[in-house]
Amino acid sequence: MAKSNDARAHDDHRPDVRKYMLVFGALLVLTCVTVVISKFHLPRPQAITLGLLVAVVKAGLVAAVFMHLWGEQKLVHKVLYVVAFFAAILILPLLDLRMVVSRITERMPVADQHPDEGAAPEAKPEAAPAPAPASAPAPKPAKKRAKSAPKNG
Amino acid sequence: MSHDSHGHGGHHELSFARKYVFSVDHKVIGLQYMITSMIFLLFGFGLMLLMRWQLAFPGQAIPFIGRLFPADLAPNGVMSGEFYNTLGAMHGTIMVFLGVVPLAVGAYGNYIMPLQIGAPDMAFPRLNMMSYWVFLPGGLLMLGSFLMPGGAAQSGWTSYPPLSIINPGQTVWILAMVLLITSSLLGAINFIVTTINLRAPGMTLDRLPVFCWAQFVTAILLLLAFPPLEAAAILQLMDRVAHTSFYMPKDLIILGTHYAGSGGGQPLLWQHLFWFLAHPEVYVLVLPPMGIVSEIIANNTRKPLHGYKTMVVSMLFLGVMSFLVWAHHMFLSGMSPALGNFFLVTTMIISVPSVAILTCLIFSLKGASIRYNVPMLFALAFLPLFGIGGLTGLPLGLTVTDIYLHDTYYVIGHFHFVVVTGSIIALLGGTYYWFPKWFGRRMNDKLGLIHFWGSVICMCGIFLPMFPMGLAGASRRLYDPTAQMHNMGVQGLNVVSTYFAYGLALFQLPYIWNFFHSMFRGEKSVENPWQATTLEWACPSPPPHGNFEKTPRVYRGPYEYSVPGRKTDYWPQSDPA
Amino acid sequence: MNNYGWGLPVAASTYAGQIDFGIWLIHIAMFAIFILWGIFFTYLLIRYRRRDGVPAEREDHGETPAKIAVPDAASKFPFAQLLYKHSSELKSLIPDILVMAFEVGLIVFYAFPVWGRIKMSTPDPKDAVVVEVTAEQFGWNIRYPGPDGKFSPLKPELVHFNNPLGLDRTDPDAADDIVVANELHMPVDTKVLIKLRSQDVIHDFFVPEFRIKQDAMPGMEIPMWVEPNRIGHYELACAQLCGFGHSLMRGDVYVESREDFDKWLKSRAAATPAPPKPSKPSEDF
Amino acid sequence: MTTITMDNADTHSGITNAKLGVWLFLASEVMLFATLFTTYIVLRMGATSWPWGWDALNVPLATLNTAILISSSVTIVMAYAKAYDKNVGGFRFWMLMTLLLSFGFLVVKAFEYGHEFALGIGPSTSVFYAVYFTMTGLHGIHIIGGIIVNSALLYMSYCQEDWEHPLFLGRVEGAGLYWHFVDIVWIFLFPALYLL
Repeated sequence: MAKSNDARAHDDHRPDVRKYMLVFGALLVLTCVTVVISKFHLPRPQAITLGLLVAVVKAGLVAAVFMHLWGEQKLVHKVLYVVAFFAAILILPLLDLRMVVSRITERMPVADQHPDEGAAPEAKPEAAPAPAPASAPAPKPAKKRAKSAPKNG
Repeated sequence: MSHDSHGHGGHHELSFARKYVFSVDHKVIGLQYMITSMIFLLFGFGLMLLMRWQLAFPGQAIPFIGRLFPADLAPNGVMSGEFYNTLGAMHGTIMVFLGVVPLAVGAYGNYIMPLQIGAPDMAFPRLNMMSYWVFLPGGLLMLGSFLMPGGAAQSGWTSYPPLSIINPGQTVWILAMVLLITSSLLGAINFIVTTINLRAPGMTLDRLPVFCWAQFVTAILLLLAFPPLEAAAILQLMDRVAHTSFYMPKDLIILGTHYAGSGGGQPLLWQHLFWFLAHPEVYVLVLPPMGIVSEIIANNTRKPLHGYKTMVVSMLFLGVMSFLVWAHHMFLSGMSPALGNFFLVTTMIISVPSVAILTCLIFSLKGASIRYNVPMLFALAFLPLFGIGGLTGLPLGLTVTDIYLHDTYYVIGHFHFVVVTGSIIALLGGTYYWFPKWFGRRMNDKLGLIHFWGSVICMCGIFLPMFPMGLAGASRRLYDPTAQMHNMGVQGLNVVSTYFAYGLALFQLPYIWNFFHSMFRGEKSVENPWQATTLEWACPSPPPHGNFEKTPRVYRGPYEYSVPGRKTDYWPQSDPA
Repeated sequence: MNNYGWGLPVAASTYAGQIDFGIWLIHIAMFAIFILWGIFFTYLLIRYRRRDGVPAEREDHGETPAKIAVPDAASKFPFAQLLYKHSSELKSLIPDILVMAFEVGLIVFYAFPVWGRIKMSTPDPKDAVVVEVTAEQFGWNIRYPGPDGKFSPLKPELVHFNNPLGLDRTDPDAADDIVVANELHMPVDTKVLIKLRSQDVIHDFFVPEFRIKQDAMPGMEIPMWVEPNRIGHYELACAQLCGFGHSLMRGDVYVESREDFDKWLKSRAAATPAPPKPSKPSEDF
Repeated sequence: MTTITMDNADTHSGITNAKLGVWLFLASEVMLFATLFTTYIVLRMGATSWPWGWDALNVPLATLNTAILISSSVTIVMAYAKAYDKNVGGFRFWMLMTLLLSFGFLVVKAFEYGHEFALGIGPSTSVFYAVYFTMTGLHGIHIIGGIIVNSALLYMSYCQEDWEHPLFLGRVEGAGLYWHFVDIVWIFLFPALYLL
C-alpha cells in the first residue's frame, strides 16, 4: 500500500456501518446480562469471574471493531503487547499485600462464606447515615482477582 | 523529508516572540530546556550547600546569609528541623525532576536527536513547544511551594505517607509534579514517534547512533512509568485535600489526637507505586548520559565502538528490566521478605546490562588513538566513577547487607556516585562536545580543564567519605547527626564533605563564565570541529530552521572511523563516496 | 561508647557476624574488581593515546561473513553459529560473566539462607522474651507483658498524655504490663521477639550494634527478633524520616545478664501504677 | 500540520504520526487506569468491610449511564464513517449526537453525585466511597477532555479549510480512538464498582 501520510489512502479501515450496529446491539445486551447476573448476588469468586469475563468481551468488541484493531498494522499491536506486559507487572503490589495480610493489624474478619449464608451480619454503623442498609462485612475476598486493567484499551 | 508548511528559507520572518520564546523549532526548545534546567540545577545545588552546613556544624548559625531566612525556618540563623527536611526534599525533587531529566531528555534529546536521525524537526512541533510550556510552570510552581504557609514539601523527595499526608507543603508539590509528568509524557510521545517515523532515508535501526537508542529507550520508560506516579499522586492529593484514606490506616494517633480518617488505607501501596516509577526514573537519568559518553568516546578514539549491538541490546534489556526491580528500595519497609528474594534476583539480573555497557565502552579504548580533549576527559572520567557507583550498588542490592546499609549514608554515596559523577559529568562533557554545534563557537579549553579537574576531585571528596559514614551506621536525612552517639565517630567526615562541597561550588564558576561568554565571544569553529561521522555534524552549525538543505541519505553505520584506504580517518554517514 | 569508629561498630548479636561477613566479602570483591578494571583502564589510556602516524586499528567486525567456520567440536551447540559470529564482542564480556557467577553464588549460598534466617523466621514466643515496641513521633514506647505474658489490645480512644499507648488497665491482661519510654532492656544470650508497631508515621527500629533494622509501618505489627550476645549499653535510633524530630528520636538499649534483667523488670513492675478505676481520661484534668 | 512527502519510505513505519501518537498516549492512559485498578484491588483486599454495589450505589442509573456511553461510542464511529465518505452533513449530525450523549452522561453523573452528597456521603466516608469518587471523578475528567476535543472537531467541520485538510480524517480517527478508550475504561469501571 502506498505509504503516504494521508490517513485515508493507506488506512483501509473501510467503515462497515452494519458491523457497527451489530456490535452496538451486542454491547447493550451484554450490559443487561452483567447487571442481571449481579442481581443474583452470587458468591464472591463466581461473581468476579463472570463480571470480568463479560467486561473483557465487551472491551474486546469495542477495541476490535470500533477502534479498527482487527485489521490494524503490526506496530500498533506490538505497542499494545508491550503496554499489556508492563501493566501486568502492576500485579506484584497485590502479591505483596496477599503475603503481608498476617501483619496488618486491622484485618478482615475471618468470616469466609457469603454474608447471606448464615454469618450473622453484625451491622457495622456507617460513619454517615448511609441510605442503604448498613453494609454487612464483606466476606474474605476470594482468590486474587485477575488483573482487570483494560488490556487492549 | 520535506519541511514545515511554510517552506524553506523563504519563510516569512517570525516575530521575536515566535522565533525565540514561543518557538516550535526543536533547537530553540532544546536550548530553552537547557538554560532552564541548568538554573534549576544551580538552585538545587544551593539548597545542598545549606544542608551541608547544618550537617557539618549542627546548631551553628549559617554564616553571612543566616539572618535572611524567616524566623520560623531559621531562628536567628540556626536552621530548624522543618527547614532541613524542606531543603532535603526539595533538593532531591529539583535535582531529579527539574534538573537532570529536562537536561538529559529535554535539552540534549530535543536538540541533538532529530539532527542525528536526519529529521527536519520533531514529529509534533507544537506538542514539543507545549511540553516546554507545561514544564516551566510546573518548575515555577515547585519553587513557589517555598512561599506557601508552612513551607515546601518536607517528607523527602519520596514523600512517603502517612508523613506526607500530615506534613505541610505537599499539595503544591503534587500539583507541580502532575504538571512535570504531563510535560514528560508529551515529550516521550514526541520522541518515540520521531524516532520511528522521521528517520532519514537509509537510517535503518542498526545504523542509529547509540545516543538515539538511549533517548528512544528513555522515552519508552517515561511514557510507561510516569502515569502510575501520576495516579498515586492524585490519590495522595485526595488524601490530603478530601481526607480520603487511601494511604492512612485505621486508628492513627498523630501528636496525641486520634486521626479522623475512615482508615483502611495501605502506606505500602504508595511505596510500591512510587518506586514503580522511581526506578525507571533513575534509568532515565543514566541512559542519555551513557549515550553521550558513547558518542564522545567513539569520536575521540577514532574507531567504531566495541560491541555496538551488545550495547543496544543491553539498553533495551535495561529498559525492560527496570520495571521489575523497584522493590529493592523496600526490602525493610514491611514488605514480605519472600518478595525481597524475588527482587534480589531481578536486581542482580539488571546489573548485567549496565556492566556490559561499561565493558563495551572500556574495550572501545583498545586499539584506539585516543585524543585527550575536554569532552573526552569528561567521558573517560565517567567510566571509573560510574563504576564506583555501580559497584557500591552491590551491597545495597543484596538483601542481607541491605539490612544494615539501608537508609544510611552508604546509599547517599552510592546514588550520588551514579548521578553526580555519572550523569552530570557526562552532561557537562556533552556541553563541551556539542557547544560548537549549538552556537558555532568553541568553549575555552583552559577553563574547561580547570572546571574538569576541580569538579571531579571535589565530587570524589564529597562522596567518598560517605561510604565509611554509611558503614558506621550514620542514617540519612538526619537534621542533627550529633544527636545520635553512633554518628560521633564519623562527624569529622561530614566536615570534610562540606568543605569539598563548597569547593565544588567554586569550581562551577569557570564553567558558568565559559558557557555564557563563549556563546558570543568564543573562538569561531568550523562546521565539524571534532571530525565526527554522525549526521548532526553534516549540517551547518547552528543549523537553520529545517536543519538540512537537502534531506541526507545514510549509507553506513554511525561510527565508521579509520577506514583503511581513505584519506581522512572519518567517513560521515551521509557521505555517498 | 568506644565501639564507634569509622568502620562497622562492634558486633553484639548472633547474626551481626553473618551480616558483617557479607559486607566484607562484597567489599573485597568490589575492591578487586575496581582495581583490576582500573589497571586495565589506565593501561589502555597510556598504550593507545594518539601518536602521529599511528592510526586506530578497527576490529573490523563490520561485515562478518555470513557463514563462519565454526570448529566442528562446538558446532553441535545450538547457538554456535551465532556465538561465533559475535565472538569478539562476547569475548569482552567474560569478566562480566565471572562477576555474574560470583553474584549468583553469593545469592544462592549466602543471601537466601541468611535472609531466611533473619527476616523470614521468628522464634517461638514461648521460649523468647517478647517485647512490643510502638514508635510514635519522636519517641519509642516499649511494653513488656509482665508475669502473665499476655498483651491486651490497645484502645486508641484512651490515648492521652500519660497513657500514650491507650492501655486499658482494667483489662486483666494489661494490669501487669510494663510501659517504658525510650529504654529497652534485654537479657544476654536469649532470643528477644520484638513486635514493632507505629502509631502515626513510618519509623525505623535501628540498633547499629545488633545490625538490626526494620521499618515500623503504621497499621502493621511486624515481628522481628534479635539474640544479643554481648553485655553493654547500645543506642536505638530511628532510620526513616518521620518529621522534624527524626534525629532526636533515640533510645538506649541495655543488654545485661538474666538476673539483672529480671531485677530491672521487678523494679519497673513496682513502679507501674495500680490499675485505676475505669476513669474517662477527661476526668483527670 | 506537516505534510510529509514519503521520501523516507524505507524507514517510515507506515502508520501516520498522528495515529501512532494517539496510540502511545492511550498506552500511558492504560498505565494510569491500570494503577487505579490495582489500587482498587489492593484496598479492597485489605479492607475490613466492602459494601455490595447494589447497597451503596444506584445501579439502575449507572446502567443507563453505561448504555449512554456505549451509544456515544457508536455515534462517533458513525461520524468517522461519514467523514470517510466526505459527507459533511452526516458527520456534523453524528458528532452532535456524540456530544449530546456525552453531556447526558455527565448530567446523569451529576445527579448521582448530588444524591450522594445530599446524603452526606463523600470521599472521606469510607475507602469504598474514596475509590468510587476518585475513579469515577478521574473518568469524568477524561470525558470532559473528550468533549472538548470532539466539539473542536465539530467546529472545524464548519470551516472549509480544515474540513478539506487531508489529515482531518486522521484527527477524527484519533478522537474516536480516545473516546473508545474512555468507553472501555467505563466498561471495566462499571462492574468493578457497581456490580461486585
